[in-house]
Amino acid sequence: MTGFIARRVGHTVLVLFCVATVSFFIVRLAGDPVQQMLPPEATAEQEATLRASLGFDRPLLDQYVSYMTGLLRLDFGQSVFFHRPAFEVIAERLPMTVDLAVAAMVFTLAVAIPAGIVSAVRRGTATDTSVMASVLVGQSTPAFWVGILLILVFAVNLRWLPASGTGSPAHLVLPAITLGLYSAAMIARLLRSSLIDVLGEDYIRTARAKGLSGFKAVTSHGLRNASLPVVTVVGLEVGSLLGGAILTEQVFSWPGIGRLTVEAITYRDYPLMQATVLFLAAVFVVVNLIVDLSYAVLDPRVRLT
Amino acid sequence: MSEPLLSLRGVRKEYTGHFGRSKVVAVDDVSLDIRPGETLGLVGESGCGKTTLTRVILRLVEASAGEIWFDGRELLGMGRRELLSVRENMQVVLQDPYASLNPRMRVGEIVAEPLVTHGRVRRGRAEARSRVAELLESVGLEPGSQDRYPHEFSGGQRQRVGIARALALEPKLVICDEPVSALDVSIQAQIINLMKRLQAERGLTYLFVSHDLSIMRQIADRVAVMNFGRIVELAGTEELFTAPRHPYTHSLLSAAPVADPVVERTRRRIVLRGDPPSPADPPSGCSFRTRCPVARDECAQARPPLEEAGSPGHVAACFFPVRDAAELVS
Amino acid sequence: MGTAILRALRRNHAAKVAIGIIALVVVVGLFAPLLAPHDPNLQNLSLKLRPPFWLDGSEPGYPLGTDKLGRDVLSRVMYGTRVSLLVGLAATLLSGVVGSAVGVVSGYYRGWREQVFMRLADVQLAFPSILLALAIIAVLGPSLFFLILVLGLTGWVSYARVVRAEVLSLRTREFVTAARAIGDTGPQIMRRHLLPNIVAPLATIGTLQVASMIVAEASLSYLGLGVPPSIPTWGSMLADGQLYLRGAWWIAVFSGAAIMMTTLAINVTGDMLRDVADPKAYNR
Amino acid sequence: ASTSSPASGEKAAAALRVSLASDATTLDPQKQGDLSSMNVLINVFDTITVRDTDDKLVGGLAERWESVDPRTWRFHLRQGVTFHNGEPCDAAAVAYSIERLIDPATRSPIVELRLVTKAKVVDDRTVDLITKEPDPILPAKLSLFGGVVVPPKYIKEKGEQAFAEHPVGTGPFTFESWQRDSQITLKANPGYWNGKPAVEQLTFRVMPDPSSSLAALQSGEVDVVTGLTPDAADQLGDAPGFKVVTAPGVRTFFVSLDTTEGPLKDKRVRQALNHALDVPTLIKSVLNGAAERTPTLIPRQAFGFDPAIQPFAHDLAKAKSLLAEAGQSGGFSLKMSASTADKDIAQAISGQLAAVGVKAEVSLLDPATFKGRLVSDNKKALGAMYYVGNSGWTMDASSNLQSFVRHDRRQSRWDNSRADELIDKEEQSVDPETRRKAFTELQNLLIDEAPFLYLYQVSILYAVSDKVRWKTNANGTLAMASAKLA
Amino acid sequence: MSAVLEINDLHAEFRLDAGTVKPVNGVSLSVEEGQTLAVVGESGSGKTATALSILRLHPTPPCVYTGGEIVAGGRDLLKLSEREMRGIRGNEIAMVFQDPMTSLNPLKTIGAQIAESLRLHQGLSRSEARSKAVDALREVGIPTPERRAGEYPHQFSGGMRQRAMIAMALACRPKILIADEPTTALDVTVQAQIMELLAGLQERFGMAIVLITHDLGVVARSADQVLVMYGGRPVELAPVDDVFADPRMPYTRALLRSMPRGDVPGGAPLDPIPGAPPSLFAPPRGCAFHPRCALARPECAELVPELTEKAPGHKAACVLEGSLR
Ligand SMILES: Nc1ncnc2c1ncn2[C@@H]1O[C@H](COP(=O)(O)OP(=O)(O)OP(=O)(O)O)[C@@H](O)[C@H]1O
Ligand SMILES: Nc1ncnc2c1ncn2[C@@H]1O[C@H](COP(=O)(O)OP(=O)(O)OP(=O)(O)O)[C@@H](O)[C@H]1O
Ligand SMILES: [Mg+2]
Ligand SMILES: [Mg+2]
Repeated sequence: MTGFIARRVGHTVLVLFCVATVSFFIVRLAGDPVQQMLPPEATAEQEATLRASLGFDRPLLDQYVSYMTGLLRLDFGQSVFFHRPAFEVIAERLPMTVDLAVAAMVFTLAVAIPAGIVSAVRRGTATDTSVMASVLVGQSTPAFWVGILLILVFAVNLRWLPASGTGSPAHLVLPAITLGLYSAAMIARLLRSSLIDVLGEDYIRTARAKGLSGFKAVTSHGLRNASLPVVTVVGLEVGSLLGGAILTEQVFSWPGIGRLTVEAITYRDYPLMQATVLFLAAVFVVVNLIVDLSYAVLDPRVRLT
Repeated sequence: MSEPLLSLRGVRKEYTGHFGRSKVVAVDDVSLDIRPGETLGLVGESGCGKTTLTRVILRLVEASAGEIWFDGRELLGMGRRELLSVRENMQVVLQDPYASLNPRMRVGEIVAEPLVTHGRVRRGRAEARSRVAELLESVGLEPGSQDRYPHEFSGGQRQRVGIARALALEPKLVICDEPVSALDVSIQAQIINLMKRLQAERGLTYLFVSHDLSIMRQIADRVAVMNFGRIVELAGTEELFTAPRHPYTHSLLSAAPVADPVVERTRRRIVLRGDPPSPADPPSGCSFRTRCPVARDECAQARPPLEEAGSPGHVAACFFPVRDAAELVS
Repeated sequence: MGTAILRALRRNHAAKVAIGIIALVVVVGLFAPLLAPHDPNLQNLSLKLRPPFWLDGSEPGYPLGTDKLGRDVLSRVMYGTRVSLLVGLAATLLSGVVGSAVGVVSGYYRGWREQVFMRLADVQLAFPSILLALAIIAVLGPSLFFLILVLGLTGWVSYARVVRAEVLSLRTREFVTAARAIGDTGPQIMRRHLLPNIVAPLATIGTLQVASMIVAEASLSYLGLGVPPSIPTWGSMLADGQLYLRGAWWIAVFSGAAIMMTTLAINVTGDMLRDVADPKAYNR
Repeated sequence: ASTSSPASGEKAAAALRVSLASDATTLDPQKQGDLSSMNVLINVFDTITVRDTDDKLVGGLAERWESVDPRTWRFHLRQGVTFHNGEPCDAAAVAYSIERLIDPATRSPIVELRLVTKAKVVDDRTVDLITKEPDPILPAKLSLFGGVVVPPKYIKEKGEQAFAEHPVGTGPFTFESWQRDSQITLKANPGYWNGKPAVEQLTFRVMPDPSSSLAALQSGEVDVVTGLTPDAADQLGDAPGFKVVTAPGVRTFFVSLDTTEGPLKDKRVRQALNHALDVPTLIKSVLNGAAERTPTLIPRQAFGFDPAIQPFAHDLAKAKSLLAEAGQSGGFSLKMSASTADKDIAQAISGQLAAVGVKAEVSLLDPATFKGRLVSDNKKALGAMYYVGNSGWTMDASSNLQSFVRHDRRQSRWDNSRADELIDKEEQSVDPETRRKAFTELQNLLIDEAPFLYLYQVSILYAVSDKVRWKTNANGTLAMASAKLA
Repeated sequence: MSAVLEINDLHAEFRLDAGTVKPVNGVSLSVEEGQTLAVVGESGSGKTATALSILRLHPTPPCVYTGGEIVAGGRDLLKLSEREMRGIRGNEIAMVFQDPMTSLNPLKTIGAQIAESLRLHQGLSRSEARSKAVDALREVGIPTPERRAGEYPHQFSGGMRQRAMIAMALACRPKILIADEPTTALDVTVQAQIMELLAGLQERFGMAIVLITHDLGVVARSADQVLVMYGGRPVELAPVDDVFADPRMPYTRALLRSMPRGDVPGGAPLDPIPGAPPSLFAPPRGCAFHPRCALARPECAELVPELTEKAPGHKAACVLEGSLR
């Protein structure tokens, strides 16, 4: 167990190191924040002065070394545009992002689990077909499209829910649905196929031979076994819900990390870009580490070595 | 007596788990000789190391220690090229006729594969087809089966394909790892007869692994009994069945049911107590002692060496060899 | 496998319809220049935002209406087929080839290769793909080729993981042992024994991925990172049309319907392939 | 924030909610240069001079000003103005503000005051700005954020960071709160020198997606939607209770031509392309009429605009014959870059050029990349043609021509010695008449040489609910002090 | 003594897309209290299908019970509702499956899996069920059952898992135990232990056992009656001695002859049955065994023989009359 964790932490550090390095160089491919800051009529001297005062005129390797050593001190640099530490800028959005991700996850699971169970148990029936068809529609509709349709229906026409913004739990509903729809579809499908596999296992037959009803056999013997492959995907999805909400946040004016990423990109705010990438990567690896650990809880056969 | 075709000396194989998982000694100090033209049977319970031993011989897994001499050459130190030439003379038939054939290859391709790999024929040539047809015929399959896929065959037919593949290179030694245990009884006999016939026709040497003693009695010339990675008894087949010395051999013989209700009702059985120990945590001394009806304190102290027991060529590894089965029945 | 597919098809009406749709889409894509009534880029500013034929104010010759530059929506949807399919297929192929190669090698050899590749996959997964898309497209300019490259590069990991898992179980199968006993080398085993046996799962994720690539193209278009505007795509039409949803809904709805129908058809086909590839799950 | 619940009704009486397409980056008015930040800060801070709603330059924190000598402008400040924290806004504060802005350590992206070297306190109510070269339009520049005045004591005491978190200005509204990327709330400043605003509370809501911001307007979550494109504005349709307001703007669009090489080297070709464009149709169809034709690069409101100059007529025959004269009757192809924001218009222009056989392949770049290439030292980075807009907020033609005309300027791809001379003249003279003449000659030259394709100045579009009374000024910043709620 | 379980002419078929298979085609059998009926046959002959039919555990669809009756405790199980059937499963009739690894839920403790049926059928509380589960484990000879009950299947060896399965099946003291190849996956020495254990428990509790196996040795050891199945049909039903001593169906005879025997010296070639078992999708016309039968007659290809009494208490499905010796 400790060995496992030590090894995984090692991997995590390695992955984050690579991500930090790659992002450092990749953001510099995409252009320069100084050019974005200044109006087009700025003169070359003005540009040079600003660039120098931000330190972007130093040799690349120099900048890289100081960035990496900064990271060791948990210094993620100063956002060029926001004039504040990049870490602070991210930390500020975190609660909103977490709210949305949690709400989306709740929606995802609330939809996916019943849908997966019903269609697996009623495999091949009309119920299965219609559930899976709706799931596929959910999976093949881009988020920006779902979002705007929801807004038109529920905010403009029905006026049940606010179109955008934050503040109350009601504000969470539409973005959470938009964000969770794709994951819900994917998890429902996965749960279905994994449950179908599990339902064919001998121990389900054993349970039925004991006198359990079909439903009880599914819930008390099937679900936990079927959840193993699903948990991996849920882990990956949590990562993407936390970071991949760009389109949804855009449509619903949700002030989360996704939009911050877009802002950092449009401003070419190097330190902020680097910091968001690193943050998203860190969330991702940590969530997946938790997923791996949760296997040990879910499955007594798994020994973390 | 002729030179042995295959000689094992002190062969050992340990599997080490990742990151501190306990190691398993799957094959422990095995020495054996197989003479040209004979069938050496290897029996033992599940997990005793039979498969591992065959894989070590085939160099599919690397031995941890020991020497393996095949046809006068030492295998374990060989390079890739040299090994390829040895493989022409040493082939394998595997246990599961469903898993041992690539489901995406036609039977013809499967049988031709050794020929292609060893450069004997070119893939898809007429020459390859006719050679494959011959081989299929010799194992009792229609030559026209070449273009069909394995799933179109029954288990017995598949095992015949597996045998044809093993024979393609005309090897001297065929290692058979439980070739019939996945088959139905009515089919087992077909395959055993086939293997015996091929041996007679081609002068093959078999190392025949099984856990089924009744099959051993039909096919083997000599039988080695394996327990916990070690050979615990080795004797000519009849001698082993009629006068076994090791209590483990006794228990195996006694446990195997006989298809005759009259015999069964009168038989006196040795029912072992307890479960086989875990390979990761073997008992000290003799590894059978925890279940042995006649174990004494000495058995925990040291490992009994494999020693001559009774007639020549009969060896057993027991401090207290059994002379009369009655001793064992409680 | 072929006969199994046919057999599955006979039974599976949804899949029959799905394959029909895919065939239709492919035909439309291939023959768009012959089928489309107009040049998809031909503008007629005086005919902008005309509705489809059954509504008042429609313009004869523009059955599905026109967009804001007076271009024919039908022709654009037809031409869009080409790009969407091309993007979907090419990106899938690219990620499939890269991912399978990585997966087979790391699954078969294990050891350091596996470690390196799997860490690489972690990095790839942890790295936000939008940033990669942006960097590449910002530096190299928007083009079909780079779009495919970006989508392809972000998609390989799922193949690599599936293939690796598949190979990990295949390599312990007896026919691989048999091949090693015969003397086959690693590359021979990978080519003759492993790859043919992972085709089915590959085809399955492949079909599913084609669909998600088509959707991804739409999303990148929405963020302005799609293909050059002279190339009509479903995604960019959908993204453009989002603004007109309340008035000129037809711009987005027809392209959206095309995306939805195609991805749905592909997904249904993929599901069918998976069932065929996994008879165990099927005959239960 | 309020939902569509009835509660919003009572609040509406005092509160005005305005949507913004993107959030402010910082609330330190001297550290930002983006429209979103300005939109907010213009309500919290005052500038030394101001454009009124009729676009006339009038007094802001300064009541009047004069040119003391060619390199010195003197400003006389309004009396009794205080910052929201009570700090007096006197000459020292103005001087401090100017000095802070031009100090490189501030890293300000505001570039208008590049010629200012020093701010000198003459007395309590008088400040001199010293420039290194004559700057005839300095007072106009001070109506932008170059002329913003910040509280010296507050900044010194609380620090830069605190100031940016909680800005204190002299403006009509005081800062309340800022939830980043979501909303900024301001309160009316009861002691405002120009009278307390009618709106009690002003909230800016950040809504990047135009469709959803319009949806929010319709569902009663905001009162004003700003930053609309003509297409987006069109979507509101004739929904009752809402309207789209069009106000004249100064942002002027044109297509830059690379006159240094290729077919565009020939002035006849350039003229031909200008004749090939049907600008009124572009305006009508693509921009839904929300623009006004400009003969050259100079918007109508700007000082120096000569109404006598006639724009190019749409004349395909003439265009073709000019091309034929230039030996280009077979047409040619080249690349036209544009920002993704201008996708449609760029395609429409390309479509019109196609009518005379010129294939302009549109290449769209995301706005940041576009800007990066625009300002890069590689003048060819955007290809032979690019579609671009110029804000010209000073409302002096000088700003419109500044970086595009004189051959050594960063975005210039035209080398004409007469034009260079005329630019020098208008930029260095403080005499309005001299400058006006120079501008007129320049405009004629621009028509004759046609180094650009001239298009239009776009209007400012915003959608409001019927209860809002408000008029924007031409530079399009959202000064809300004059807004009223019915 | 009376039969606790009696099956008369049971038919079950699977309606699959690829065709209809009839793995249970006219099966009749009966078992008495304390007796063991062995069902033997090659792989695919319908043994498991028959066993699962008794408890109606086949998924429906695709399975349809098309005829016959299953009488246990005076009721025809085929006529019971699913709810009533649940009360019988695990309670009156219990089942032990072939592969103890896959038949146990890997994620639940052994104790919990045994307690489950106790709570279900006897309405015991969690802790009562738990302590009875420990008792059940003790009965099947698991050492330190208190500790073992809290362990997971993977912590058990193969033999122990099968014991746990047996403990689970016997926890509610069923009248009938159906054991589907309970020892096939085990080593001979462990197999002997398990058979011994079953015999002992049968003696103690007096239940009837339906023992499904393909191993004639196991049949010889433990059965009272034998039912031989071939291609989904019963082909011979008789007391064990009669089947071995005087098989009346050529298939049974051939099967016995093809068996390698461990108790006699080898050397002579075995006498295998030629060909392969029939496919249930396309069964041969007439007697399913006729293509492989050395004694086949022309009419065998036409007519499907019924299971008829050839000697007192000895039924076989074959046109041949009299002893085959
Ligand atoms: N790749 C491996 N890694 C670790 N341990 C292994 C590996 N392969 C086999 N073992 C262990 O080595 C021992 C011997 O296994 P082997 O497969 O050789 O037994 P066997 O006699 O062939 O058994 P069976 O009759 O079940 O085929 C077992 O304890 C097994 O768990
Ligand atoms: N659920 C099912 N769906 C479809 N066919 C089935 C099903 N169960 C059994 N069958 C068919 O019934 C036939 C008999 O199967 P069964 O499992 O009863 O054989 P068996 O005698 O138990 O064989 P084995 O010794 O291999 O266990 C098989 O050929 C199989 O195809
Ligand atoms: Mg083995
Ligand atoms: Mg069975």
